[in-house]
Amino acid sequence: MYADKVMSAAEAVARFVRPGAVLGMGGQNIGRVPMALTHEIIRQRIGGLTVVGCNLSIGMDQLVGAGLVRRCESGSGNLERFGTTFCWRRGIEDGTLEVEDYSHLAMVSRFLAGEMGVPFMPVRSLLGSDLLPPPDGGRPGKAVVTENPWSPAEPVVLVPALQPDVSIVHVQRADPLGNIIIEGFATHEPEMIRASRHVIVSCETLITTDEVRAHPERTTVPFLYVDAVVVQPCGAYPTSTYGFYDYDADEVSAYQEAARAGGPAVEAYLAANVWAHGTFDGYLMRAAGPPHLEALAEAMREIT
Amino acid sequence: MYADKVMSAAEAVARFVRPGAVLGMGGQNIGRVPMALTHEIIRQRIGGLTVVGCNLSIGMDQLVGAGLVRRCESGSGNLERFGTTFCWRRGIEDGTLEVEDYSHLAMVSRFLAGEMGVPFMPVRSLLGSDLLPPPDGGRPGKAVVTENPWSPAEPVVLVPALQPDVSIVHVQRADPLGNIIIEGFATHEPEMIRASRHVIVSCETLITTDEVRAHPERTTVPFLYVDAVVVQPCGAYPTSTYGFYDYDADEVSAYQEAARAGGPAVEAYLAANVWAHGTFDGYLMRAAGPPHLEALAEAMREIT
Amino acid sequence: MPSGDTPAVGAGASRQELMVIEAARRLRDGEVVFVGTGLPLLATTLAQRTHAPHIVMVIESGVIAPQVRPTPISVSDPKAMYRAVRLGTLREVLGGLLQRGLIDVGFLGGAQIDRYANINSTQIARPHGIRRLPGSGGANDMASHCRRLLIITHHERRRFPERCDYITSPGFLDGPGGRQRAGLNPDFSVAVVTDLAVMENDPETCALRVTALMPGVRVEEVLAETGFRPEVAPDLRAVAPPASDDLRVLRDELDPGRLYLKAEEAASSRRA
Amino acid sequence: MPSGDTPAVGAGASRQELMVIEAARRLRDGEVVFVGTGLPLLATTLAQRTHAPHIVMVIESGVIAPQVRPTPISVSDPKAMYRAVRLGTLREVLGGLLQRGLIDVGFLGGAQIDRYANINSTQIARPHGIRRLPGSGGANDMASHCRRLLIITHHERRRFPERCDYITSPGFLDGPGGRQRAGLNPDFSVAVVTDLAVMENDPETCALRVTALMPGVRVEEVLAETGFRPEVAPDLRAVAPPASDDLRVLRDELDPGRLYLKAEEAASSRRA
Repeated sequence: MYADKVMSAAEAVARFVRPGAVLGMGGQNIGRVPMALTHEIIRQRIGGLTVVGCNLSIGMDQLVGAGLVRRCESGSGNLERFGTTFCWRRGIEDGTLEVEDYSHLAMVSRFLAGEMGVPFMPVRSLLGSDLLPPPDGGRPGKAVVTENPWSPAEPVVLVPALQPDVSIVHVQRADPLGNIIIEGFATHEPEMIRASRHVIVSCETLITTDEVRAHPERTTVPFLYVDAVVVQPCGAYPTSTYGFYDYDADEVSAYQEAARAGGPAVEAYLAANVWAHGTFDGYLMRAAGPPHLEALAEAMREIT
Repeated sequence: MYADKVMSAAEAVARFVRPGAVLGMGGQNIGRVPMALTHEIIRQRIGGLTVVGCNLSIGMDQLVGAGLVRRCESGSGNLERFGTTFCWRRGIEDGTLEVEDYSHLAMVSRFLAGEMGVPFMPVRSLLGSDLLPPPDGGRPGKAVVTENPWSPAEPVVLVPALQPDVSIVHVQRADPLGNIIIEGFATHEPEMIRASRHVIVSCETLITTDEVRAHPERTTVPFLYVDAVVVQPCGAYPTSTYGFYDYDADEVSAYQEAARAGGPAVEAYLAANVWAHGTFDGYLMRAAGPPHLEALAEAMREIT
Repeated sequence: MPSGDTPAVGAGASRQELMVIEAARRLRDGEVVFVGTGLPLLATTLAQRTHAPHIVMVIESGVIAPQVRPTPISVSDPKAMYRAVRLGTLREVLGGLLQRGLIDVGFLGGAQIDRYANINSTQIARPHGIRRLPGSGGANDMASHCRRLLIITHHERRRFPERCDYITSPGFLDGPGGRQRAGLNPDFSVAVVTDLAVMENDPETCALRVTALMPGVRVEEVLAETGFRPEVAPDLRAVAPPASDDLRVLRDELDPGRLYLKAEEAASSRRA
Repeated sequence: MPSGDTPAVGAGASRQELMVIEAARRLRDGEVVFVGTGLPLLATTLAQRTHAPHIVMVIESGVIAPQVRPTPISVSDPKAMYRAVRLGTLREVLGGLLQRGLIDVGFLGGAQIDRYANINSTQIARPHGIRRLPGSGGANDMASHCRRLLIITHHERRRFPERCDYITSPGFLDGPGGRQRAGLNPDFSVAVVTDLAVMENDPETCALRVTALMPGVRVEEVLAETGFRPEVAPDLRAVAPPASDDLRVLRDELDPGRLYLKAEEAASSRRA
């Protein structure tokens, strides 16, 4: 428990991400997507994954583009102004990718159930919509409608707990034990992390445990949930990390162009940006480089 | 919503605590019990209350001693090394006080359901114990056993949502809008506050909204839940406020002695410490005084 | 500047600009608004900087009461988080505020909307298989829990089918009583603001009907661009031209790069 | 100093001191321990400062991995929170760690315990009505979700009835299979450390039996002070005398004011 959990992305992914795993994905849209850890999974070509999250964006789409994903469970797949997640869309439309659709509240409620160690969570969303399986049961495991025992005839939806085999998240600060501090918006991560069997965290800055103990109410998640700490500045690039750097619209667009074209274009993008490099730093140097990364950091300083 | 919610304890209690209300009680044991707001309820003699919380201690016991409480729902009633909550115990034993017993997890789960806007929350505690009503239903509203729809024959307990009419809490910092910052341990308060229809917060220090906006991830609960902000240094005395002052063992013991003796002794304690004063500051001067309060602050500085 | 192929309307505003301004007008000062990405973010910020300074914006990613800096392109864009009073979690916002019933208005961007204001953002049936869309996100949660739903989208026939292929987010479902039967809060209303018109649910039939027209737009034009045949309100009115201040704030402060408006104009100009 | 009316045992330790030391010995380095207030807090801190420096203490009020300062008297005492890595909420600890299954040992203080290790901290039946006790607190949650339960209490006949008047926290309920039938995790064991002996559940019968005696204590003395008649383990052993370091840390560092030990001695001296 009190082990030093600092290791390379290569080691962390090799140790904790198994083929066929249910993979919890941190971040949202263009914010704090764990790209360094995603690239490492692609580099090691760990396949048959079920990717789960609330909003799934560029990280998930690159895993799908690399042919490593069998199934997704989420509330949405898209990159907002940058368009949809094209590899994901193509996979669903041509039937090579299974999906299970929920609302964002339903997904975070599934993680909350996993966090709390209960088998399901009640929600009042989904009612009346096609997100709810037909009353005859529909696809098992998705959601069931029950009654409020204290007010019969009041329907309540139960969604099943979700405990990922391993989750990957990128955060601002962590200590060697795995105490993590998320600054700014935290999306679904606190619930997902606590629900997961294993957690790999990459961080912008490694801090000491003394610093953690100095402000214990600022610790977002304590070390008991975390297996590996990967120190990777700019580990969310080209998405943003609140307080550290803004997203890189050009690089996101470059990937989207390849993803929209599909097939060889995606292959070429991943070859040039992932497989060509032994580490994420190689990608950072190729796609951005220090001056550009500094400009993104300056852009963030301007708006925070 | 963006109103200035700063007001006196007298005004806040008069406006938001109604006779017969379900009153959510903040704090735990000898930590951050909202004593200033409790004294104000006693001063205004607002009765017929149902007091709810996880651990209920000296604040609840004084309300019971003042004859203002009809019923309690909690996971425990005690002051640990200072003994039990004697007025509460006496009321239960002589049948003048109704109680509904849960575990602490079951109570915080009830507040979580209230916070999330769902009618119940599943728990795996209570099973097999006498805290669970008999299968024939038992006391309606307490808890029911159901099955995990994804694994029939696996029993799950459902506990009903709890949304207090009004909750009282004492925190370290708040701004005039009602954004609150709890430092140190937070017990059941984040869930209880968000579950409540009205919330009265007393704080050690009033901060500006600019200070809140400067570190938005440190805001424990945003202003949308809060109705009144009462600025009351030492508002938890004689219990402790983490980072500000330690508990006062002598004053807690003085109350416990009266509570143990009961009847006239409690009446005398409340007369001398509550009804004799127009405000909580009067009590602070009588029971403690500046030098002693400073000593308690120094004791806290030593251990934080 | 409005693009050439969309006729300028009152005070030189394009229809797209007036659409944003009209949507902003429907937000009242002090309301708590759950804001989706895109035009809703733009319109709500406009309201906040003009007639509704005390509006409380809530954004799904965990953002409460920000003072949005121009021009965010995502709910996770730090520009949308500027000086928030709380940056928290998705659970706090979707559970503790939205499902808990503390949000006044849900404000959504473009999607497929049918006669009964049901919304599809999941998939469109096509001759050979489906076209997959992004999915619900928080939209199903908004439509399930908000008492008032505001939708901003540009007006195209394919966006307004008789019945959605897939109901991602519930409007009135199959009409009167539909929400009660499903266990949803029946206290619900919908307004759809487009570049051609405003459509609102008829309190009786629950169906969307045309209640206002953009300046210079004829009702036939609206019916031609609407897949279902909406009723037209007897008291059909014209959307008021923008106050000059609205237009200045929108153009100069909020979208100087025309990140949103250019795209919208391009989209609706396909019609021209 | 041990009080006069409780015979000193090995190395001059009182029985109460040795009870705390023996309980501490049962915590292994690196274990995650859910610690109740009172003697459990004292014994766990002793373990942390002696043989188990990497023990992770978790305290109900939201405290994770503190380095406890002598001598806290409450789970909400800041001395129990000193240099924690996280000060959070009751939900995080009771839900996210305990119910979630991430706690190795639950450590409870004195209560009424029956043959099958069921615990009563709610109410005692008396000739004229009941005696109300504090209630569950987190005890029911600990007993429901921990695989290993450690209880420290002093040994009095009234504390060990055949069957609890009220089951606040489940032990083995009515015996073999009881936990499964109730839907509780059957992977469960209990050890009760007292000032006279150690009792542990028999793996077969699930009943508490005497497995060790404090130095100088005869088995008859234990049986006389136990309300039910426990089996005696064939391999009955003697509790080892304290290492001098244990005693020094306990007396000089952890409870110099004898806040706990004096009270315990007073309690058990009633017997003498």
